Amino acid sequence: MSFIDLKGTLKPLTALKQFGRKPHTLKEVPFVPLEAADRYRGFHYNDIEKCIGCGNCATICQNQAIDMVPVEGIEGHKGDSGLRPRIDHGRCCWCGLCVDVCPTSSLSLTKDYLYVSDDPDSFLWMPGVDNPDGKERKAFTGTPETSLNDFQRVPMPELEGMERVKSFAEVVLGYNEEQARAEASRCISCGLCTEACPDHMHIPEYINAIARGNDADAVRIIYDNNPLPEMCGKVCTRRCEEVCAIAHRGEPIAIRWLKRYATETARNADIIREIVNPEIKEPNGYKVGIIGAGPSGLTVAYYLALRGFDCTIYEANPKAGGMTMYGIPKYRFPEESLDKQIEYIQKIGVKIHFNTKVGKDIPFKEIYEKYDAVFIGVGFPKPWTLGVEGEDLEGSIQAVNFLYEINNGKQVDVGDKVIVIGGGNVAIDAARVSRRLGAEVTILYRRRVQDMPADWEEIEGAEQEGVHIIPQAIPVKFHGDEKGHVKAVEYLKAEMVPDEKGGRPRPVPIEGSNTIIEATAVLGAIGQQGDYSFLEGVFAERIKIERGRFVVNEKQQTSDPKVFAGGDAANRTADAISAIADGYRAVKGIEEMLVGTGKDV
Amino acid sequence: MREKATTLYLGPQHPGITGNMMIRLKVKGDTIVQATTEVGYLHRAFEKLAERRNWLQSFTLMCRFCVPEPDPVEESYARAVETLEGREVPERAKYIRVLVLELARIASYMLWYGGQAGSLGLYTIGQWSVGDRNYILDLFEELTGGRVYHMYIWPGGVRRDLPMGFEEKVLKTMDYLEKRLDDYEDLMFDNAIFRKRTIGVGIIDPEKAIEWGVVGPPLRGCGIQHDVRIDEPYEVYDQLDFEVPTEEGCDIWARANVRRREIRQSIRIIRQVIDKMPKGEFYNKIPNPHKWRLPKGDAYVRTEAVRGEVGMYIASDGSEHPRRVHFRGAAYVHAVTLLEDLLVGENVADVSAIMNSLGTCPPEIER
Amino acid sequence: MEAILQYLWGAVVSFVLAFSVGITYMGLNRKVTARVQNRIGPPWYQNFLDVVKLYSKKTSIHHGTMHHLGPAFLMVSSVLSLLVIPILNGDRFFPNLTFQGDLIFLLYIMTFGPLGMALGAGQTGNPNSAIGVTRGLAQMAGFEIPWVMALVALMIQYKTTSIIDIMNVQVESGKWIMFTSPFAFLAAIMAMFGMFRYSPFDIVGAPSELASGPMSENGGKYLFTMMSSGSVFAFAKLTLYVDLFMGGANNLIELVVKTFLLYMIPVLYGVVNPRYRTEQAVRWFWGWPSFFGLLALIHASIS
Amino acid sequence: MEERKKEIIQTITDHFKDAVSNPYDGNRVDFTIPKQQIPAILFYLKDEMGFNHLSHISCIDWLEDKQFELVYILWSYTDRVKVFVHTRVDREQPVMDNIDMIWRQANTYEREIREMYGIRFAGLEAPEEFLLEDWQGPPPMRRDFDTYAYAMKTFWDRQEARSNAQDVRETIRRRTGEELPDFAKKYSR
Amino acid sequence: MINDKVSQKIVDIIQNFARKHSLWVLAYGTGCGAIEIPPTMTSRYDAERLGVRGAATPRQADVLLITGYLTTKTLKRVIRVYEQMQDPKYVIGFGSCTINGGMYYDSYNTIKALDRYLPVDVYINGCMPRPEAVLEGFAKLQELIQAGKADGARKYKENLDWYRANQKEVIPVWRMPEYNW
Repeated sequence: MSFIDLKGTLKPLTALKQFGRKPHTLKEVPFVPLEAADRYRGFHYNDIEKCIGCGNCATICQNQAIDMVPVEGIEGHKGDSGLRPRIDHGRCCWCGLCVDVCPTSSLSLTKDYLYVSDDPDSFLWMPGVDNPDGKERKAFTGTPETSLNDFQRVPMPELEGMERVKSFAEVVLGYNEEQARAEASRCISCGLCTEACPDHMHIPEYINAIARGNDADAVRIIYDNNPLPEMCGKVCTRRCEEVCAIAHRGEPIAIRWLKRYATETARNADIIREIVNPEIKEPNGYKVGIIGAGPSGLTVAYYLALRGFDCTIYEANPKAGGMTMYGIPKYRFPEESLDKQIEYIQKIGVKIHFNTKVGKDIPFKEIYEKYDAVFIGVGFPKPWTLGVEGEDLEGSIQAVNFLYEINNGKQVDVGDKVIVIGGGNVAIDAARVSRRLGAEVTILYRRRVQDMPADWEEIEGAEQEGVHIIPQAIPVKFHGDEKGHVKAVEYLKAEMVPDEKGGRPRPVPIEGSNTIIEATAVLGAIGQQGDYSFLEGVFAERIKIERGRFVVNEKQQTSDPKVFAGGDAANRTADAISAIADGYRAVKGIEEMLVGTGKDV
Repeated sequence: MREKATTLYLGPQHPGITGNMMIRLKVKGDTIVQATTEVGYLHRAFEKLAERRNWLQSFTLMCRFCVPEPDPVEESYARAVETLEGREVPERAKYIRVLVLELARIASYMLWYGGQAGSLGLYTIGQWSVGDRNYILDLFEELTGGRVYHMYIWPGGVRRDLPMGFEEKVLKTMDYLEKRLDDYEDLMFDNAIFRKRTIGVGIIDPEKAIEWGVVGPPLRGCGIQHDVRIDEPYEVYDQLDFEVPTEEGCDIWARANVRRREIRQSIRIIRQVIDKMPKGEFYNKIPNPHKWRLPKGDAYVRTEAVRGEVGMYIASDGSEHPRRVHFRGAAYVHAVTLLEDLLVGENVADVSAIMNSLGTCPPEIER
Repeated sequence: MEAILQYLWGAVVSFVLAFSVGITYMGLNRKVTARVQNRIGPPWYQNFLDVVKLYSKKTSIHHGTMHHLGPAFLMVSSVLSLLVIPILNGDRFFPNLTFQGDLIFLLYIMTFGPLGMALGAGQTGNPNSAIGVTRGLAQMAGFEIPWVMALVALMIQYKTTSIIDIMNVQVESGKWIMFTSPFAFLAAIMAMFGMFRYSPFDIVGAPSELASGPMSENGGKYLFTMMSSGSVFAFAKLTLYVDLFMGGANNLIELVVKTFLLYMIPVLYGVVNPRYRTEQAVRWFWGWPSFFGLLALIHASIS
Repeated sequence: MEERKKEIIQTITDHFKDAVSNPYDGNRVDFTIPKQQIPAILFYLKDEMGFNHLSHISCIDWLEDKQFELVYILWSYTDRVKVFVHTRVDREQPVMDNIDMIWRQANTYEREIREMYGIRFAGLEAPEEFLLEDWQGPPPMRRDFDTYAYAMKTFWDRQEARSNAQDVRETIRRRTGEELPDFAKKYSR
Repeated sequence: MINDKVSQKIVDIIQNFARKHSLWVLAYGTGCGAIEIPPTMTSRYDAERLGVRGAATPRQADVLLITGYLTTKTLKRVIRVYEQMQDPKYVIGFGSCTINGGMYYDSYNTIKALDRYLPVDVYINGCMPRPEAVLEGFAKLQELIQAGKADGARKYKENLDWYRANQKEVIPVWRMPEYNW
């Protein structure tokens, strides 16, 4: 160091030049709040209408800052829990993970950040309700690219479209373990699906069990209220997937395929028994008669048997399963799957009398008198007719009957040009089966393709297999050849007219647009109805039937307290899982009636 | 003559201490004869909390490990998780990460400028640099949505893409900063008094430096050129051209000079990153965070923060939750054993300056 | 009688003047510092608010009698210094207590306050205070040397120990001592850095080392007393410098301008410099300032 | 680097018969060794192999194995290789050798581990308290210490105002009358 | 005369005005919120405009900023510091942690609700609160002082037993650090 450091003394003084410079202090703060950046993570805003109350935000929040609370004006319904998030600003750290996991992207963060108060209890806010003006101030929002939800479903391995039509081999191959774990890991466990499921299965729980690699527990949970999961795992109508939280912006969790995976891990009835290990109660001496071994009847039998009842099923057909056995083609639901489950149900003591049609082989009266309670699960065996000219021609077959014959192992000659009329699952099944018989298949449907009640996967599958779909086509006449065999179908093109009452658009035929296409067979699939001829005499009066269905209360009890009914013959939804749900409810009703709830005793 | 030693408590409430910690000093006159660091005033048990949270939730804790420079910790955690899981990071994300890290480095150095000068009574520098640091924080706000806690670098990449026109804004800020840095240097490094206060004060014995675990600018201030960015290049540092400055003095002056030159290098890196920024994905999506499990095993990654090498050790037992998250803070080594040793024989007046030159950061020590 | 009343009246007015000007200067100091630091800074009257607030605070600290007396000593010292220093040239209104030898009295009384303060601070038991005080005293020992040298040089040169006399010399000759005895002036100005305790000589109360040094244990009304006495003292010191070296002032405006300019020297120097350690500060004072003081002495004895 | 890695593994396994090398990619070399040999292997690595930078010492509580795992992570500035040395300590009698004479900084790590896990380091000279003050519970980082339960018990918070919070799953379950069996509840979120 | 209501009111107004515009903040960074204090105090936001200024020791300070979480170890010191401060004194709680525990609600070492241990006058929302929010907090405190509503210190004195009982609940050993000035 030099004796005098002149530079070191004087150089700093140059800093004094800053004196003249304009200060860069923000004068307006705090009197005018400063606008935050476009991506600022400020207070939450929730689009109350868009939110479905899945509670995923509350789960991801590592600070337990988010509570789900009911809001005035929001009613819970299927696919919406009716709860909305409330943020505790005494916990929040504004990390924005809640935004990134929000499946509907209703939650976002705004540019607002100023809140100062002397009351520590005033930091509990309900975004969107308490700050409705936040809508214009949204800053940190969720986008599909940055979302933490996995919107892509693990693709299900399937046979190639053209490969499939060669045989009745099962089209869907099922997930392997790795795929199942990956798919199960997509689930956010909100549980919205359980409300949509008619049977209220414990969906999040068994998916979680699969995700954690515990398949046995998954099977156990599934069997808790569904004795036919393998059937459901293959052919369920999946109302659960419609309300899946992930489905709002992506593909829903493959709940059905996961159930299928779980049940398939138990290879045979003995293994199921080992896993589920039902504790069969001591016989309590009550006897229950069940008419029809369809899903509802089997459910009633299974759970009642577990509870110590003596159950007997009367089945008209040589095999159990009802429509699931005879109405669903084998490429969707192989016979051995069903056999495995029936075997298991039989193993726990359920007696099934096959080839015994009530009303013909055994009168209903006998059953009514023999048993302490009777459950009717007869389903809808009779198809609706189209009511057009030429419907009674040879080659015009009801699709249900067609499937029944095929599933019974019989040959049905449909020729090489098949027309299927209808847009439901039965129609698609009939079409795809016809493809497998080697025919060219065309589906005529009154409305548009997107209106078809069949599963989209089925429709897609049919299209892949080369089924031709003509939408907005109303058949008016079947032309027959000289032998009385169907030769062609004449139909009218229709246009969609919006419904004044706000319902779905109606098809209105366009006059003069008649088109004729050739056909060697016509399969009608526009629905079925019940056959209640077995109810004779007093029973026909005592057991009320309205609009083709039994009148039942919430316990599935008919107007005769001893008689319970379920399945298609009692509910409007007409699918297997509803039938199972009916059965499960009837079990409780029967138990309550006979044994008592336990409270009374 | 035997003087009686007075006990002097520096902290926890003390304006000269860098954060919430305490040094118990035994002084004779103005000379320190014994120093004992007492930490734990900020112990929040992050590592315990991480064991209760899942792999993604833990990520939000990471930035709070060291408040002045949160990003290297985020980066370490993200990279440790990626290493353990074998997850690829898109190229663009790597560049964005480097951009964020270097911006954070500058921001942290600006705060250090204030602290180092303020500890010696030159408050003007602090007013300038901490004020100018806000321009970098503004950039962060625009990029990440937060000023201080960015929570931006997460496993799999970064959370959001660069906003429109962000690159130009960065370059503009860098130009401005370079101009301002000249002002700081004129005032601070050309200052005779500053030089008198720092040269020959707080000398780390270079022989001992490595053995005592000294890292970062204090090590480079001893003339030893070690920097994780060069030793074990992460992200895209091996594709960038920059120098790692060293100084020979081993004292506060040397360390200050290392830092002063490093800011310039950071600006250089940022310019290169902006120049080379590739297009494409910025985020390799992780699975549903509630059910995201990492394979059993452990990983340790190192990152160069302003205080030196920081490391993140994570261990997984195959579940959704970390089994162990253990953070190695650079200050952890500096502030306890090294500082206790370094302070002996120094003047009480220099304690604060020495602490600042080591870059002690109590939240990082205590976690 | 009237003369006594006028004296009393003058004392009160000069106290009020010193207080308000001193406080304003401190406020302006903050403002100027702020502007150099690129910010707006507090309003110029900020320090008035501060002292009113400090006065309105309830004070419940008790560390013993000396601790109570410490700030009082300071106040006494500042007021006494002010009373000794003539405010304007030949003004009848602020003649204050001028007497032969007041310069020597002033030298003593100016150190009296800090010493009293030191006793008070010592009693608090706070090592920060104690260390601050020792540093303060050490630093005082540093700047007193050039300061005394400068004053002695003046005394020798003008053969008087009365401030009024020195002022009169300047008025009569029309030349400021600043130019006639530049070395004394330089030594005194450099000593002033130490007196004002702004950077680089603020080690006494350096916040980053000693909290606020001697004042650590004083809050509320103690601090009020210290702040007001500080502002009065600052004004007194500046007036003394103006009186001794810059030919005094003929009216209040001139006084304010001169004192303000003088005041800005340590302020601006302090803004851009870090602080010296105690021994460095002492060494600095015993270096160039003392050298100038020595030159001044030589110059005085030669002329 | 691969050759150097092989060389390191070879040398160490030659010198320490009990050292088990675990294969890893990149610049990581990994050994497991009984705890008695820890000071010896660390001395050897530092003095003979040039691993002169101790980067980290960590500890994991394997409650189910009734063991603590200690991990020493070393770095060689010359080879640019990091070495992990794992060892296991009995959880009931957690005693370990002190290594702060090899690296001074290990002192801090050991202090922390001592406080957080209750592992005693023979011959470690440092004040007993490090991060905690007057702590009366078990060493807090042990897996059997439940911080949530402790915090809920000890520290008051504003939970009453939030007591009307509902669980989504529970709300839906109540609405639908679904009966969730007990064994399934552990899979609920 | 001092008992006269009108003059008392005038004195109050003057006092409150001065108190409002002269807030000396104790430089005690208790938690991570301390990182936004330097920006608040420095050139860009310049809290000195509002009369906010740092104070080095508790004796001189008016405002105690609790910048976030408090560990039990720090709480002990904070209580001591608070009691050293001279009336009138105010406490500002920063961010989530002081309101309901914030991120560290399940940590075994941090308290959750600050107002159970110390009277808090103003809470600032955020984690971190931005400097703007901090300034807003000071503005709110000024408002309260002007209205004479910032009376945390009085509350503390009146309910000292309650506060002390709560403090002792979380501080296992009620032995203050050895320095006792």
